[in-house]
Amino acid sequence: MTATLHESEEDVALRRTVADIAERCRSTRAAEVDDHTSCWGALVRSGLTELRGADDDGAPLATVGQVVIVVEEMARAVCGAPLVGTLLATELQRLADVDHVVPDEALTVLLDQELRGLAADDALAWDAGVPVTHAVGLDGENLVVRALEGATGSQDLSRPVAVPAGDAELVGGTLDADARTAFEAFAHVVLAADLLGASGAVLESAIEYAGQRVQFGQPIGTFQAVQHLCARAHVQVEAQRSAVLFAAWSLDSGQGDVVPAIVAKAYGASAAVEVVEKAVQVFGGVAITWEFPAHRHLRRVLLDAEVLGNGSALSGHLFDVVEGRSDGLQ
Amino acid sequence: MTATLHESEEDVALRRTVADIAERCRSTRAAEVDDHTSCWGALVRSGLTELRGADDDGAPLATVGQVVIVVEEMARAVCGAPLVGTLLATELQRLADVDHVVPDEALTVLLDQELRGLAADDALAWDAGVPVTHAVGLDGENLVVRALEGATGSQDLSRPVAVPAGDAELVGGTLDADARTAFEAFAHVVLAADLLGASGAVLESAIEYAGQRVQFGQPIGTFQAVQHLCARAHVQVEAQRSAVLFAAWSLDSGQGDVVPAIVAKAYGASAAVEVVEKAVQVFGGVAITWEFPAHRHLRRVLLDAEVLGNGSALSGHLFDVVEGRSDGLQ
Amino acid sequence: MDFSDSSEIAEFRSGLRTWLVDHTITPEAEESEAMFLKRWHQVLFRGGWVGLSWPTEYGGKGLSNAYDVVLNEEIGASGAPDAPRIGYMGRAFLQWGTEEQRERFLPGLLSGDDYWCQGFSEPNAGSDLANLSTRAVKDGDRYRITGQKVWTSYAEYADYCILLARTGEPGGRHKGVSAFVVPMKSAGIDVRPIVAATGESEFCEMFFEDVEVAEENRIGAEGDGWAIAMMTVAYERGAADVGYLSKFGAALGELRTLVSSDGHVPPLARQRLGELEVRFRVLTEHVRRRLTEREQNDSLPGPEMSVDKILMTDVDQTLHRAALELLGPSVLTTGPGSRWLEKYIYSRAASIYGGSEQVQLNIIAQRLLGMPR
Amino acid sequence: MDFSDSSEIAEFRSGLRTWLVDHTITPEAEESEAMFLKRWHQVLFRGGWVGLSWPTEYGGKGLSNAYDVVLNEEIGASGAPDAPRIGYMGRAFLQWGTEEQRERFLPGLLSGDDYWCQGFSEPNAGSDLANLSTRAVKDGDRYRITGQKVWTSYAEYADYCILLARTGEPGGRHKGVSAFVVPMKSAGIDVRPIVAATGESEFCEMFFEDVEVAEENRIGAEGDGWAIAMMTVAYERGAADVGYLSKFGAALGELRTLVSSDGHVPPLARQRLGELEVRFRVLTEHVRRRLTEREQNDSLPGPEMSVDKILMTDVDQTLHRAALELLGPSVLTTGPGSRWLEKYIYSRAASIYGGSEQVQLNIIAQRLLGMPR
Repeated sequence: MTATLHESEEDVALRRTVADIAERCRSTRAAEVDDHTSCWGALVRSGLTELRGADDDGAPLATVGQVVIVVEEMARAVCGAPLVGTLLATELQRLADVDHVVPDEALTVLLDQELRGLAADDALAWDAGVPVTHAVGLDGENLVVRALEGATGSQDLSRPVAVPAGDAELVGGTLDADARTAFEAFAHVVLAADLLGASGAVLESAIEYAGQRVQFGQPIGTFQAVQHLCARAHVQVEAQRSAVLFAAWSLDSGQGDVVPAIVAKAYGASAAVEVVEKAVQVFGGVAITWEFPAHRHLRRVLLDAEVLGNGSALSGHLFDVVEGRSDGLQ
Repeated sequence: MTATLHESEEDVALRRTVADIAERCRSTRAAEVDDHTSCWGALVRSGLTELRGADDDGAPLATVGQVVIVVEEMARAVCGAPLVGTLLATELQRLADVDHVVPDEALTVLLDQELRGLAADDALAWDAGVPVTHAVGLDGENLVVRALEGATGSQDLSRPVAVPAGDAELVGGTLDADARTAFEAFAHVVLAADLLGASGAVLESAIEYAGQRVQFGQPIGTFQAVQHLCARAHVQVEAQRSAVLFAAWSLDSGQGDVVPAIVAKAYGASAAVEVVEKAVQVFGGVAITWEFPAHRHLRRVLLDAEVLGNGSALSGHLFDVVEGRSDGLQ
Repeated sequence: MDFSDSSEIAEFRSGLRTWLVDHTITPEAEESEAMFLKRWHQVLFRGGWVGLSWPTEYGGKGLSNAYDVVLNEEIGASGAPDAPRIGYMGRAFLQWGTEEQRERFLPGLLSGDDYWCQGFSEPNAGSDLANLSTRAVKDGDRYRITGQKVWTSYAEYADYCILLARTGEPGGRHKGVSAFVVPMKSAGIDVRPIVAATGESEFCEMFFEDVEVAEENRIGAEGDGWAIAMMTVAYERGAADVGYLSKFGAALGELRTLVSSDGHVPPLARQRLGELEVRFRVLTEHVRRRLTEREQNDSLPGPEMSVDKILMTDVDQTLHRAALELLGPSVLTTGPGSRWLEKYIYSRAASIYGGSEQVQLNIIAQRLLGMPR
Repeated sequence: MDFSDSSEIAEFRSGLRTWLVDHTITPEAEESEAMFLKRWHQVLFRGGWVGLSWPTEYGGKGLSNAYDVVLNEEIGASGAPDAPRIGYMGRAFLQWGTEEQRERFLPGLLSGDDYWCQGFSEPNAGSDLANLSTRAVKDGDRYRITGQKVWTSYAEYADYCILLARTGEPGGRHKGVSAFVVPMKSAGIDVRPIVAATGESEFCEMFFEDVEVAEENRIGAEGDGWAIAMMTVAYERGAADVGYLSKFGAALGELRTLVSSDGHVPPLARQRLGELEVRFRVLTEHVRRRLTEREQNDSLPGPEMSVDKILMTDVDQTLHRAALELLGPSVLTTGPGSRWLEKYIYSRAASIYGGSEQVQLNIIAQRLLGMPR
């Protein structure tokens, strides 16, 4: 299901390109193997991993609105290609005004153990699937890069985490408070788009399933209880979509208001989990099997929800921002 | 609906007596007039206002289990006779080992402005309907009594509050920490019984209404959405009942465990409000009229929920008790 | 994607904000809620803030819908009374009315000089509106209307009523329903206020006994009533269209001020208020998206508005329940007239009026998601 | 009203508590969950703690149901593995079985030497169990059983299966369903483990191809199967009957310890844990009431157990969702095998197995509240 707001022809084409890559990911993936190298290759070939690279003026090559389209579509397939990590790492370098620290490679970000923010020491690299080998982090105001050990898996099956191996190397760029706020706002919107894609897709397939699965002599989708479960979940998906679109527009329009980004992530963090839980309820027993993809969506949204602050933490943070007790930085 | 646990013949008779008084309250009360003096008279004649008076050994005349029966049945009619206030004030005097400070009269308790606990100064008297003229409170460990000004109404339409007029007079009794804990435990159970009665009765009448009200060519009670709304509310009523019965039994069996009382009030404070809200939804528009009694139940449970700590406050308190950080006193 | 032209909107916003500081009114002694809101409507109109998105030829400003959201937001932030909710009535005339009807009724509707009420619901036609039984019988160049309506807000103050009545066969469900403009001073109308559970009497019952209405007061053709009703209720499900964004924004702001008045906000209250802020802002952003879509597609609101109604009700009920808990028993131990309790009780009605929550969820499941009946 | 004889219960409780300190076991390397639970069952049996409320003539202790709750509570508080859940199978033999069946099967069931599984659900008979299509065809003094079962816990380790099959007409719904004891080593049974979403393989599919079962292995008469199934699922809806009180109690205790490990509990965590404590204790108290009622009335569990299932599921899901939030991302960033995530995922199944939440609510509305169909 695409956004009902008009998209430009360019955006429609972009969405179609990404949806094709995601569809190949979905249809070729065996349950046991989580190999997304071919998805990564397709994303690279389409230039989608470079969306937040800097043009000659330091401006990003693509808008946040376009990033949202790409991230949402790939998340619908719960693809494990390290797209989000790379987009965040690229944005970080752009904001710090440094060139690609590891040219032509997948990258990701270094976060503290609680995933609350960028870090350098005692850190782990999130979204560190193949072919990620390095991660970018922050030591005070200084951008650093660290090589990674092999990924150790995570409960988001397609997005392993990895532990840094080498020392942190300074790369010459710095991030002041404003730039850090800008990075967090961008990251919140990207995560919110990931939550939207992963939860929206599983709901759609649950609704389809409800139209086919027969119990008590009729499709379970005819029961009002099942209809209302799906309807409530749909409301939560639409609200997520509105929040993501608005936050992306806010960043792109350059008003520098970070509140919509915090709102999108805070809302998505709780709404997406509830949506997937409802979809699981509609699927019934099959959703509790490893083979069936529902639990991959569930694991994805559970971990996404925690990255850079869960719904609870961000809600409290938002209160401080609104009350003027904080400048938007967490 | 009576408890499904066996009640003794004596208890069954008690419940029937009270249910008759409550039924007269319900059937004779005009919407505009909240005069419960005849209910009060009937309660006095049946000896039900004296249930927690002391016998020769200082033991209460009736068990907490019996008090629960009486309070629940009267709450079903949202009766405004000052029964609960009198029961609490009587228990307070019994625990402080003093004779009736105001013989043969209705009484109530003095609480601080936030209704969190017994008080003497800057206090108000809750459940101060006619014919209450005095209220008992606590100044440190000392029991005091104060005369009241006329009641000023409250949003629980049948239970006005009143402001003390005269000075606080010492009545000679004291309450140590243990006795105060015992009082609060008793009060929590009584309030939980009030919440149970007020919420359970309105749910039953909503279920009955759903069987009669026709929309879309059939009784609304045939719609699964309405059935499930009622079913969930019924679960909350049954759970309230279990918690109240268990807490009453715990106090009566003399094990001195105050935890079940806190649990019953903490659960009832949130569950009862949700039950009445669901009943209001089933009634639809009629429930939003003054004439129809649903809002009286809603107002009753909203205020009950706050007396001596709402669900949120008591849940936090329970954690401390369970962690051994508190002796059960709030 | 653009939600609005930001620089022009920003200018509008700051102008409105300044204006509101000087023009917000408070109720006078003995002034009814209805008359207070009518007076506020007139003040807003004189300031040039009413009919922002209406066509200029009928006295509007011809601006995009986004301006209505800004109006809602700023009114809410300033703590002023609710924005007037006339958009959907105007839309009925623009869509179905004759040119003569538009010229006759729109100016008074826009200026707030005429007060309008809505005669849709009946005792046996609540969520099931198609069950309505009020009859309009043709008699020459007029109709004779007989029946009973209920839940009509402020009917006692109204100058006109948009009334649904059956011109077709009894029991015809959605077919044969027509819409009329009925002057409330017509002979045969009996209005009886219903005291609401809040203690206020916003709602009324209306009894129509052989009320004569001229044929030119019919909106659209015979049988167009159902489409007019559906468009109207779809509008009523939108938080900006009924001015509720401003209502919620004002309530949330006031609540935040009350809770943090001593400079210290306890952690649980901070958390709760933050969560309310998230929900309220998501609703606001969703409304902006809807209005942008409506404008891009040049379309009338449809079944998608049931999504908006669920979101709006959720904010309404969560906000006002939380308010009671955050403000503590003081709002319950006062005598008659506790504003926060009234708002809470009214929020419970939000999942009942305009189609119950159950009906909204049916619409979403069956009409938006295509689930089988 | 009495929930129990407090002094005897107290003595029992303290004896059990002491015993648990010395006897709690931990899994051995490579030991499957099923075999670990079987070993724990046997340890408990040797300690004299299994079959507390079973009749003494079949090896039980003949005590009141309240003792089962205490067993659950103390096992939970000690952090030991779940209490064995055999009560409902024993009850099926006591109620419908022959004397010979009781003597043959109950000792091994009680001691834990025999491991039993349950063949109820089928691919097209989940919540709608009456749609089952596995056939049992009489052939002299035996039956030949053909069909497919699914969601059978630990079938690969089981010695016996209680199996539902249709002896009456196909499509006969509740009629013509019979129950059998099928030795799992019988020819024609194919068991295939299903890997669950947790990564564990607790569930299995079972394929029956012309499996011969002696007539004396039928429980009750032909057609009694539905009543046996309904009694069984009613038991499975009770938190003490399935040993979940102990599971939840242990999880809550562990969670409390983890969150307060550094001596400081943040206000939001304190609040959340307090609310979980309230819900868990209400469930425990509700279970004690149910078991007391069941004993007072000498009755089998019936539709009222759907209330218990809803309460149990609520605790399960609320507790394990809260655990993920309270424990933070560390339980998600670990590699394979995150115990808290597994418990959370399994809690999502709680509103599906044993009759989905929707079915439980239907039962409550129609059978307990008498709402019209």
